[in-house]
Amino acid sequence: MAAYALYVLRRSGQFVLVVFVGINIAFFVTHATPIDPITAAIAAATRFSQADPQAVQLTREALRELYGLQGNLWQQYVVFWMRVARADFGPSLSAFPTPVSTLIWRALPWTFGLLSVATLISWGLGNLLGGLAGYYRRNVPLKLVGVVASGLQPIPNYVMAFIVLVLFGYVWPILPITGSSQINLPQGWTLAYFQSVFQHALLPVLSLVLVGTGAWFIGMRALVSNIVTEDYVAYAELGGVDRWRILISYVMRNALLTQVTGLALSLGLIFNGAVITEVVFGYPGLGNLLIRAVYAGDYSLVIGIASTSIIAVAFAALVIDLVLPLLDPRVRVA
Amino acid sequence: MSGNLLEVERLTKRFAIGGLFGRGRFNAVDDVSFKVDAGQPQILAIIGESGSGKTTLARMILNTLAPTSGAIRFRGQDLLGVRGRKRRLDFMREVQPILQNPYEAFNPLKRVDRYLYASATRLAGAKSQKARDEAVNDALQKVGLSLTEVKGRFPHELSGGQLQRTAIARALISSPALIVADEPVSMVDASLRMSIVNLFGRLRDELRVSILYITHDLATAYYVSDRVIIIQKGKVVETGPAREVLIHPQHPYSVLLKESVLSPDDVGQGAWEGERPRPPSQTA
Amino acid sequence: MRQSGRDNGSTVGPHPPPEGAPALSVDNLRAYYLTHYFGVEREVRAVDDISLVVRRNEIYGLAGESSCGKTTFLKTVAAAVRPPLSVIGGSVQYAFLDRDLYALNPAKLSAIRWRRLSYITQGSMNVLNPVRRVRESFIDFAYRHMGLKRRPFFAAVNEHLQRLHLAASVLDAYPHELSGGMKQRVTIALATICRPEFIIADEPTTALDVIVQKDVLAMIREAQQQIGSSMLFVTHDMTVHANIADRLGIMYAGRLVEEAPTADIFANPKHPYTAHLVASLPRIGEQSRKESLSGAPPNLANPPSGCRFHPRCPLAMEVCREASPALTTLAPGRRVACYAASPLVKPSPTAERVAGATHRAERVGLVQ
Amino acid sequence: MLRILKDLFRYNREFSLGAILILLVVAISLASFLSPYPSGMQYVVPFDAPPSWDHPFGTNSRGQDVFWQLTFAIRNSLLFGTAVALLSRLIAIVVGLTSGYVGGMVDSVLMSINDTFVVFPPFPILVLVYFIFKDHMSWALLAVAMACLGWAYDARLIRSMALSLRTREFTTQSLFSGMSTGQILAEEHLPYVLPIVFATTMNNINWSIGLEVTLSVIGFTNIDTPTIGTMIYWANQHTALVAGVWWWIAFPVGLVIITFVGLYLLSVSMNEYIDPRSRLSGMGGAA
Repeated sequence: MAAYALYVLRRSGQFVLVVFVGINIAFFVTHATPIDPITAAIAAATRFSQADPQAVQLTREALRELYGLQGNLWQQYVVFWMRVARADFGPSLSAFPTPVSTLIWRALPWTFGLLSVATLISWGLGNLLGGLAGYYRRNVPLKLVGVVASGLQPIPNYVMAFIVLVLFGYVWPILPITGSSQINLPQGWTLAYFQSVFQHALLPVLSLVLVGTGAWFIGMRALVSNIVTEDYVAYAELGGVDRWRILISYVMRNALLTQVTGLALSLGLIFNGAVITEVVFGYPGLGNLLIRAVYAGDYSLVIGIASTSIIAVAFAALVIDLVLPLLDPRVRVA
Repeated sequence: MSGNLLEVERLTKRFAIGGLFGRGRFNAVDDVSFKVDAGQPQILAIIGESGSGKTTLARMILNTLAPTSGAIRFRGQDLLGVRGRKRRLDFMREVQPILQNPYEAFNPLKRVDRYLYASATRLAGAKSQKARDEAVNDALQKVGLSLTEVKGRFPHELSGGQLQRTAIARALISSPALIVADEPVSMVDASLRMSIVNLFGRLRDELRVSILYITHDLATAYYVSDRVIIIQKGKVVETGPAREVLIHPQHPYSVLLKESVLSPDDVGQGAWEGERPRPPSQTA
Repeated sequence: MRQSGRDNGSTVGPHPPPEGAPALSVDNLRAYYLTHYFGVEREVRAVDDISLVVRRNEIYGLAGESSCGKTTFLKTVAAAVRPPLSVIGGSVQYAFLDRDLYALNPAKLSAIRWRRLSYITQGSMNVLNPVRRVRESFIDFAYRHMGLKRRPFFAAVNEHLQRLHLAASVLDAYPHELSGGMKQRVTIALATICRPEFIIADEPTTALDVIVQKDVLAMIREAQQQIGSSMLFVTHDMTVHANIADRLGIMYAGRLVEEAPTADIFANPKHPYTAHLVASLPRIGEQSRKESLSGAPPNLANPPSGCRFHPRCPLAMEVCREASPALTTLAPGRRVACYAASPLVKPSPTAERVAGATHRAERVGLVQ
Repeated sequence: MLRILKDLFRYNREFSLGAILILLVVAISLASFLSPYPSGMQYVVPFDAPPSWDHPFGTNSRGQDVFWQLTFAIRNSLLFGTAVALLSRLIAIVVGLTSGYVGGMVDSVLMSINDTFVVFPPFPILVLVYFIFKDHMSWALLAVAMACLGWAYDARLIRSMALSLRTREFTTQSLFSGMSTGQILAEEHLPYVLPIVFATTMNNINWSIGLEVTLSVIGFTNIDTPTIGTMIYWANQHTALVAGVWWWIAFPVGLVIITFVGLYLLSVSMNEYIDPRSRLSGMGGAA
């Protein structure tokens, strides 16, 4: 177990590095560029009116403090990190005086829910079908699934979400296409509310699943067609071991490790897909919040969401990587 | 000429091990010392099982892997000093490798003569095309091939034996003093194996090349080599004249190794050959 | 002849066949690789007209160099034929089956695997599932054949391991925790647990270190003697054959060129190729010069005419270039395919017919 | 290389289908040079005309011919994708080959950075970049930003190839034939790395066009440059679907899907060609 502790330590070090580099990128993109966000904000605010220069100056000072832009670059850098560490990005400008962190905490569960449900379905379904297709190479229905998956997999999430939206919103309007639940329905532990949440989640989940399943299917099929040439599979077949047993305990079980690693590596992309899909369906998660923040010029909120995204994804990848060795006897015991 | 051609002194290579978890260290080569005399060309067999560190040793002698401690001196010069392109080329003129798998030793996407010509140009200093052809052909003749058999061929168009002999010819182009051969016949078919081993004997006798013959096979080592070094887990356990060591090994490991070698003469009288059994007894 | 299919533990019929009776009869077996890759069609005759008999309770050694077709032959008799390999003709008949191996349906085939016919493969091969404990491999391979409840099953496994001098603790190990030699021992135990009538061994000691090799060979011999099964033992290493095989068949370029009791092969080889193989073996304590053959083994996609060995043969005659010698019985238990070895040897009728015939028409269906 | 492409085209269905699709897309983008209307010009044709003989893909609410507009859009999208792919390939090859061939400390440090970039979610970062640069956002800036985010996965792939090539016996043979490191990398190793670079290039073009479409549709790029994304953006601004001007959306979406599938097929077939296992099983051979 000491070995595992060491691994946890090393992997956590990598996590710290990801967060460090990510937050630095966020800082330098926002602070080390010649563009001054305050001037931009004031310009936006005063675009249609004559502003009192003194008021402008006061606003400037207030915004400077609010955004943590006082002092030289180094002082700003320290302030920035303190904000990240306390998860306090100040109040949101567009939803003043609600703190940015509150808005993010409100949006995070929706993103997490959408992403995890869609990922579990597409990862599970894609790997199951892909595994079968890799093992039963001559099965015609599975070949057809393969053709469909090859067509779906390269389509970016946005385009897929858009197609789903058009199909079910305009061509055959049977499902709600926007929001997370019926607007006038009070939130609470009621059946009606859950039903509504379920219905509203269907299309975003569907569009994520279509692309995701295709991708996992293709990856798993390729992986399995390699695994079936492994000596232990050939030997089990020679030994007359039950075919289902071979498929599950020999082929799928060995592919699982690679696919879990794959999941950790593609979390960034999966997260990307989820927030983009939210935008299309007006789903109240981080993605939607991010877009609204940009439209509203809400500086603190944009930075808060970008930082949170980086940390959240890195954390999820960390969790998966820490679980992975427990699945593999070769590293579990070593 | 006198002195030592090759001098290996207290050579150690330590590797860190451990994949995902943990870190350990072990000595792949552990305090190994031996010498090869410059005056008398010889075949020195380095015998060990898998994991004995013999390949690591070969890589260090070829100067493609740096030792952790200890020294390797070639003609008195420490290999640590062989830095920079010119010195490296000078070193390669004198020390050449022969690799284990003849099918892997040539890039399958390239013609084999490319390596021969590169050696002729860069190592033997052949300037004109004619000089190059001559150098290459000379070397091929020495191994019983000719340029016409090899020129323009891709590796898959030649047999394992031909490839291995081409590799040896390439190594000979710069007239080296030392050849380091790492398991050179383990991947060569039985009917061709002895031609390679015999060739080593001829290189020593006719071209006066010393050869480090790295192998796990005691029988061919006995057949061709002058001296042997037996290594176990990176350590030298026994060394001496081939005949002496292989006929009368002293160290318990050498004894065990020799006793384990199967002999074709055991036919019909294998150690475990007892009474032929009756049809199977069915008591479970 | 016994019925194929699922049997319980006590398997031997009322009248076990006498020792020396055939356990496996292969007749005129031909198996080719037919490939079509990026527009290039190739036909590689890896097994070309082979007939041999493995007798009951013997170890039959099959020797030959790389790509002489011995591994392909082994795949064919193991019913492990997959594209691009296909069986073109001939028959494979096991004594425990009432029909040709290739006439079995997949369910029947699956029923005899391991129970009647098992395999030991190269030690270097990762034949054990890396994520399953050895115990689970025993369950996967043997449980359904043994007809025992869980507890007696493991008692039987433990007893079997004990007989082969293996500690019961290996059952709880994962393959990566075992050394190469230990993995090979476990594989041998796994292959013999059902007491199969026939065992196929493919280079089982090739990747092992010298010291381990001898012990593993001893273990194979011991296991074979304990259960009295027949074994087809394939390796390129003549020294290994000398130490384990009862009879020896020598393959060259897809054909069987000589067959005799092992001692006879080493004492008095008839075929010039066999003679060369035997003569070129180096021995500790002997330094007489060993010669090697000129040339290289032929490309099976385009083999030489007549006897396939003639371009390398020191005894080649005119006839060798034109006709392919049949494998002819010179004395009881002694067969050779060489005109120079005996005036009795005549051209092979099958091989000649095949050479020019439209053999593709008679292709036998693939198994699996 | 040319022979490989010819072989692939003749014997690999995926490759030939992919190549045909991409040739079609490239042909459409080249047609932009023949356009009777300049790309940015509005109100040059009647509004909202459905597909007809004069306007095969119809016209839009801004008075532009959808077909000719599409030729500009796909040209810019392709150029953009290619630029991002080439830039990120450059980073990936340099990092991957260096890491693999040099090894040691350099390798550890580079791969730590690499693993960091692998998990970054690019979308929020790109949105952040847009938010700061707003009107200064240019085509080139976006390409650079995306290239910086899109190299890591493939660098790891190239590194693992470089690692295994370094230990191949023929590398030792080349070294002891007196070849220089540059010569070994360029002549002995590059032929092995190139096909995989090609395959990842196709994937990366896909990825960057997809991301560009996404950002454009939300309006987070320079919306005055016609691309597939900005076309859909303007269509949405004019609520084309509600207004029934479906051709304004359908044709760009259809064309970009053809592009994606075509590029994907090219990459798949190339991967199949690279994979030694599928090649080996294809060749068979006596064993």
